[in-house]
Amino acid sequence: MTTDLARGVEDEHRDRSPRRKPPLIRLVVVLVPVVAAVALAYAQAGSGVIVIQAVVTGILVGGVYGLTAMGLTLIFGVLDIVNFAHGAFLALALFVSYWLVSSAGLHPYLGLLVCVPVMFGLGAVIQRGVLSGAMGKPLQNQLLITLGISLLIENSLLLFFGADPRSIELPGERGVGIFGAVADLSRVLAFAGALVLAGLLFLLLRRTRLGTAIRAVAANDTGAQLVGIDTRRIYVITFAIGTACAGAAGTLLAPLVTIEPHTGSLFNIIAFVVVVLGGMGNVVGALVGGLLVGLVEQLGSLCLPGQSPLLSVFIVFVLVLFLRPQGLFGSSP
Amino acid sequence: MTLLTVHGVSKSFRGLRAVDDVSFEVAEGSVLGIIGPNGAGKTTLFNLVAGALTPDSGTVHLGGRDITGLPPHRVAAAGMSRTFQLMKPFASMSVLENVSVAVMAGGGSRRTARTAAAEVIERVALGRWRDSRTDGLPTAALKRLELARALAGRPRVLLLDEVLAGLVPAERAPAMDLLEDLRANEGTTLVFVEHIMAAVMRLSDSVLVLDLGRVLTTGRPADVVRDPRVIEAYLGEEPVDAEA
Amino acid sequence: GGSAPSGAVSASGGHAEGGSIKIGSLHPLSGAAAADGQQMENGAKLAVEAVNSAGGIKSLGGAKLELLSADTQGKPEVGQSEAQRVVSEGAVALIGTYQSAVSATVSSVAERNKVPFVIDASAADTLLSQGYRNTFRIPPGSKMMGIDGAKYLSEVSKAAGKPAAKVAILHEQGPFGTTVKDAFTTEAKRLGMQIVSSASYDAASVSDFTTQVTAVKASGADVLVVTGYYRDGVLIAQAVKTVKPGLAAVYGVANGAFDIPQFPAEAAGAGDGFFDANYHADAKSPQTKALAAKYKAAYGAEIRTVAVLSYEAIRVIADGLERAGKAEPAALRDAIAKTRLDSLMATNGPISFDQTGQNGNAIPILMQVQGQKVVQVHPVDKAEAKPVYPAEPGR
Amino acid sequence: MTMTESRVATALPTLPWNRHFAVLVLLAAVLAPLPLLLPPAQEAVAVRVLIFALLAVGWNVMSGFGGMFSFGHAAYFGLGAYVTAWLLVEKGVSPWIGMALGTAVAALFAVVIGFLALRYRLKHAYFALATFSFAEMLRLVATNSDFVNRAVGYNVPLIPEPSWWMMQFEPGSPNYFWIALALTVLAVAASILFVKSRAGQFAQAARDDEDAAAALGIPVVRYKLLAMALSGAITSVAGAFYVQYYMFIDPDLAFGSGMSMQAILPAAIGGVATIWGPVIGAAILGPLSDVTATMLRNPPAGLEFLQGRGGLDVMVYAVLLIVIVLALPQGVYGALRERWLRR
Amino acid sequence: MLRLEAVCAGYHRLAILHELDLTVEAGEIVALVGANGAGKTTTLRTISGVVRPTGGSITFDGERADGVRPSELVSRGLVQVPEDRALFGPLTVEENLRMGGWIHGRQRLDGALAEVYELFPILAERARQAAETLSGGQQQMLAIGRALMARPRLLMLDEPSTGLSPKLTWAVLGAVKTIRDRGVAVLLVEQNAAQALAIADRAYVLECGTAVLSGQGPELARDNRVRAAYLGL
Ligand SMILES: Nc1ncnc2c1ncn2[C@@H]1O[C@H](COP(=O)(O)OP(=O)(O)OP(=O)(O)O)[C@@H](O)[C@H]1O
Ligand SMILES: Nc1ncnc2c1ncn2[C@@H]1O[C@H](COP(=O)(O)OP(=O)(O)OP(=O)(O)O)[C@@H](O)[C@H]1O
Ligand SMILES: CC(C)C[C@H](N)C(=O)O
Ligand SMILES: [Mg+2]
Ligand SMILES: [Mg+2]
Repeated sequence: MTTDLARGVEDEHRDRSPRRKPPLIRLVVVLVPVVAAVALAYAQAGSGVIVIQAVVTGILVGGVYGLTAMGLTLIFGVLDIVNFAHGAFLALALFVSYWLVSSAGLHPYLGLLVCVPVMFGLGAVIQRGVLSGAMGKPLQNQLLITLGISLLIENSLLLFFGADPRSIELPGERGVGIFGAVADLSRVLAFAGALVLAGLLFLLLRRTRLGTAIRAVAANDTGAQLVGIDTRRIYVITFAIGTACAGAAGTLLAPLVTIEPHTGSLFNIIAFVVVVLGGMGNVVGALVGGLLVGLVEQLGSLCLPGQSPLLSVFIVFVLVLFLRPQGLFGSSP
Repeated sequence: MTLLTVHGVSKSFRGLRAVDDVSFEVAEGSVLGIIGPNGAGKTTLFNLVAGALTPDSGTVHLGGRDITGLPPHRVAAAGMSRTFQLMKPFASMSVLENVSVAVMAGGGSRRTARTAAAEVIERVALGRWRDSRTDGLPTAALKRLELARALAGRPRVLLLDEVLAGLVPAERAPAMDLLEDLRANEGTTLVFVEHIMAAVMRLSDSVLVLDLGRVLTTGRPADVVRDPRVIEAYLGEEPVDAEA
Repeated sequence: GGSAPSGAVSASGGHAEGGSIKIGSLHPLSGAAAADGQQMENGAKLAVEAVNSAGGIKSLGGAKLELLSADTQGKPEVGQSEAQRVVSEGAVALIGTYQSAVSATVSSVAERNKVPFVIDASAADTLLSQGYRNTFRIPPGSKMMGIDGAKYLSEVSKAAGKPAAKVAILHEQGPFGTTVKDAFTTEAKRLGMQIVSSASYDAASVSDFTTQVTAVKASGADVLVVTGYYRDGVLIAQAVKTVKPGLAAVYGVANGAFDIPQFPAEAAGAGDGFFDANYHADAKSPQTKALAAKYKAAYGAEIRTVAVLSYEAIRVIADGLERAGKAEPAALRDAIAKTRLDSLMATNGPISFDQTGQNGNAIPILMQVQGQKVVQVHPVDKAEAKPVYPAEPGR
Repeated sequence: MTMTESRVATALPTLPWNRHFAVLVLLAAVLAPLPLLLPPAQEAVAVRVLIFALLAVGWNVMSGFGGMFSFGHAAYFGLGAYVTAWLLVEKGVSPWIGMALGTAVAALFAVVIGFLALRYRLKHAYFALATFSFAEMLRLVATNSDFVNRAVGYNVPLIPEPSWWMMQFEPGSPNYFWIALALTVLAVAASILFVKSRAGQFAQAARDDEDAAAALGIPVVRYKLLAMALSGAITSVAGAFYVQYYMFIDPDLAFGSGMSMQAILPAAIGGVATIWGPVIGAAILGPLSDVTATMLRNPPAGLEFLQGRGGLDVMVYAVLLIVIVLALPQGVYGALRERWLRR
Repeated sequence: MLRLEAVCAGYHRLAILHELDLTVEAGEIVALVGANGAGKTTTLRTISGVVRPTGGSITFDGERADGVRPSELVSRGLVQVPEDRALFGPLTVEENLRMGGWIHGRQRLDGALAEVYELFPILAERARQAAETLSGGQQQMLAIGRALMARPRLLMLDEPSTGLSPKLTWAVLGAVKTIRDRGVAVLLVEQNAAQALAIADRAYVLECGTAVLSGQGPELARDNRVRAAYLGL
């Protein structure tokens, strides 16, 4: 008889559940600035080669931005922690890679096997020891704590490794031709790495039990506790995965950046822009956001020659936020 | 004289018609009860009338003036207050400050706000919580705070969204007394949403039943509860074995 | 000016107490420019040790020098308060600071306390156009580097029989890059070169130059002129290697990367043949070589030019003290204004300051990356090796 | 209508307002003789503390009391600094006038940014990053505009005689401290008045619950914009004074993210959305880096090898920062107030 | 099965529960009624380990259950449906349910899922829909269904009928009885005292954090004090 009543309820709601329309606006929001920028860039530069090169570079650089934003968005979305130390984690990973290559003689990309677990462990320790105190605290508290962590990491790198810039050499020829444009091999590999990482994270979150639990914790902390999930463990694991992503990004970036204690913080702000642009907590969003920022930056420097390319990035960023205040892939609040 | 006229309002959320062509009128000094199943669109209707949402179509008139699509603060200024089903106190402030803000927002001066607020607080029997911060308040007190804030601006029309829900029966009676008193002594017009049928029966002059966003029926309370469609959609039959 | 400067009063007090003469050394020991800042600090320390072990300041009875070191963190307001602090702790002179913005606040502290400030590195021309009497600078300013850079390019390319005709410029968008670019452009045009493109970038955030270098390639330029810092310099070298723009030369003007000893190794061959017109320690001078060896022994790293400049700044002050015969800022300032001191840098002559406080004999020289090393190639009297032009960078 | 008796103690009462003014006057009186007692270097730190305090008091009005987290307060600081510097250097206008105009420009800019951000309903991190973007845009535009001297910025010309009108005195003059103190006192007074005023009450109500505030008849956007304008104006004063004191400004300094951070940190350390939090936070943070630097300049016995290693002082600073925030999540003043009220 | 002895608990320094004694036996519905703020929710939260008791003892199946983490208690068979339902909004109905069986590790749980779908067929229909798009009544069913996925031996429900239409209220209370009939003990908090007492085997009346009355459901419903205070009669 209960079931009867429940059926009664059911027809109370005959198909009134909101249907999800395909999010056309996202496509528009991404494509319009890009197409406009391509057209403008062509008009300004007057040379197809340059525009193609800008697009190719933009996509590759965008992949790098997406890569650096990947762990950040996970931590942001699930733990609701604004992690200003992400750039410092990246720098740390760069130094670990450097150390592996220069003293252990590992192939730069094999460093992943060491760097990712090491960063995972470090992330776990830091979340456990320090950041658990920042959970659920207002933005400014998180800002202070993660800022403190980042100063700590960067300056210990400075103390132990010194300030001299370092670099990792990739063996062999590095130029790669793409549609008449050229690209550095290490950038192409970093881009591929970004795709793979985004794919892996996506699968982890959507297709695995752990991933579902992570999303459950993000959605409702108490609810998760009440079904028996040890939320503290999930926090630790999530943060560790986030830092492990920084580890992966660090290894992939090591051959193409100058390795200094401050290298990571250069990516920090862009990474935040990318995360917010893509929608917090959304790894696919981070990738798309990264591509958009990369393209706008490259094309923007052609469109507004006297101005910094960052100017166009921020202009597009703000415009996108006006159209979609929750980011490209963020769910409406 | 009709004070509030709602004509043909509709609202959709992403393809879902939450409120669908709803019309009704409320005479000055009368009480309208709104009932309907969960998700029927009652709160959404309040949001449309109070300006929190803009209707896709239809109009809302208050005292002959078209207030359709006005932002909430203008609607409030025009003389219509509302309470929230999910209570929304100003959490960093004390009860007194909450109500003082409401008095000021209703046009009271800063100097007299506290005295006026204290009166309203006494009236809804919140006296013992007067100087408490609202973040530790129990549900019942929060419900009353909602009411107090809405009253503070001396509105002509009061929209009440489930102010009795969450109160145990013993506490409902004095709350209902207060509402009856408002209407009797100050001529305040009331529109309220409630699932507690006892209150609906006692307070309302007429009842409007919403279902699937549409008006199922309107009428005098006693007639409405006997309407088979209302029983089918909303009231249900008491299951026999529940009498155990 | 007004009442007695408090710095001066406590300065002589400081001398009386410890018997040592205090010099404030303000550099970015942490932050983005820490690599250079720490080198400079080390250079200054070596100089102080050298003076002290040679018997101190003889005219002051062998008084020893003492360095009051401060970390500016590269922040102007920290530089200001640290300058204020070391002055009040008795510093009779200041050296520093690398970043022009920091030097700007420090020079106003120095001016208002009437304590001489010897700039060891900071390129902005505005630093010496304020009419300050207490600010001196050893290396050349941006404008001069731009002008001489253009001159050297013209000379070297003409000598090779392939005069540079079309020049593309990439410069960082700060005051440093902009001033150098402006000066270079004017002079290059005067010398008959054509500027075919000129683009700026944000040194702090840029992460790839492939597009810019492709644009340079498309512009048909035969020389790419670059003014910027270290990290961006390396990125440009990588982009040149990838794009292979077929240039005759990549030519740095006051570039913060192309003449750094670590650059050839870090660019991993991508920087081969790159030029840089910049102030530089004179690699041909035996004293400079000795200093480089000493530095390497003490700190295990190759000395950079900025460290030599800090070393020089201390020498200038020690020399001034010697001639002033008083450890007092005002007297020291007058003595420094009359400096004539042999330089470890590649210059036109001894260090001596003009009216504005600029070392009038400071010049940039031209260097080139040859065989994974930075060597001096022009002017002829400074050259260790012949310039290779066209250098075919990116091959 | 009786309430079911329950044992829940009454929550915290709020502080009486006139007491804040009494404390302010007392504080000003106690601090006024400070420059006569401090050595010049410490006075420089004291002035820096006051500049931080001004910045943070400004930030707190918008982000603490107004609840709109700004990560772009450098915009207002920079506008204050640049308006003053431009008028002074290019037109020879007194910094006092520049300061006044700067507040107007900053307030206007705050209203424009605020209107856009509120119009498009940006919240939380999205709002914060939008404000950051506007500050960055100003930085980038200033860096590439000949109109404001590009990246070179401005040096304040030295004048031969000290002058109140031109706000220039001999170095180490207590006047600098007194002016900064007076400005800070005014700013704190403004924030007390604001919080107490009708507008401030409405802004705080809107912060606590926007929908409820609107339903009571409060034009939420108007009062949020008001809070932003006041906040921008106060912060711009810090910028205007900064130029006079350090005699130099450039785009990175004025509009860089470092300055935005500088506006947040003291408030966060001292206590957000409290009157005294930003001031106390500034008093702690201002000297903190000097303290750590001094400590490590002469390291204790056994740790001499650390001397002169770059970065160590910043590490200690970072650890202190983390410890303070973990120990006192509501800020120093927030924690004190809680304890005080609980007994 | 569940035994509370002289339990004290509260928030910060606020004491809410005062020496509360309460028992639930296997296979019975026990109702907990009381005024707003009497501490009903706090009682449930204390039992489920979200709030730490400051005194007294809680035993579940003879084992100490106080000071144990909520996730641990769930695996012992003690499951709570909170007042606000605490669903995983963006996750689908089925994902919510599968998460409900978290403690059973990698088991397929298809049997449990089928049982829940049988109890609430509407959920099977909406299996792929995000939980936050369900109506209030459906969400309540999902919350109960999710709790059942853990295969609890004691289910605690906090005001499952709040804000539900009269018709839905009956539906949910009917389901509670079905659950009891399947052998799960239920501790039910209801403001709707009349209905709660109608289906309860036993009941407690809570006032200011202590049980002032207890007895058989219908028996209490006839008690004059209860009638006056909680039934509004
Ligand atoms: N902002 C919104 N976005 C999408 N859907 C919404 C929104 N607000 C309400 N709805 C949907 O509109 C329908 C009507 O909701 P409403 O809150 O008006 O119901 P109600 O009659 O007040 O129900 P209850 O009695 O449970 O309070 C529901 O299906 C709800 O999910
Ligand atoms: N997180 C909390 N912090 C402080 N006090 C709280 C908290 N939660 C509840 N309280 C207080 O504890 C008391 C008891 O609350 P509880 O929720 O247990 O009551 P209840 O009997 O469930 O009431 P209701 O019928 O309103 O749900 C209330 O006065 C409430 O204000
Ligand atoms: C070449 C460098 C010493 C330039 C320095 N960074 C400056 O701003 O002046
Ligand atoms: Mg509703
Ligand atoms: Mg409860």
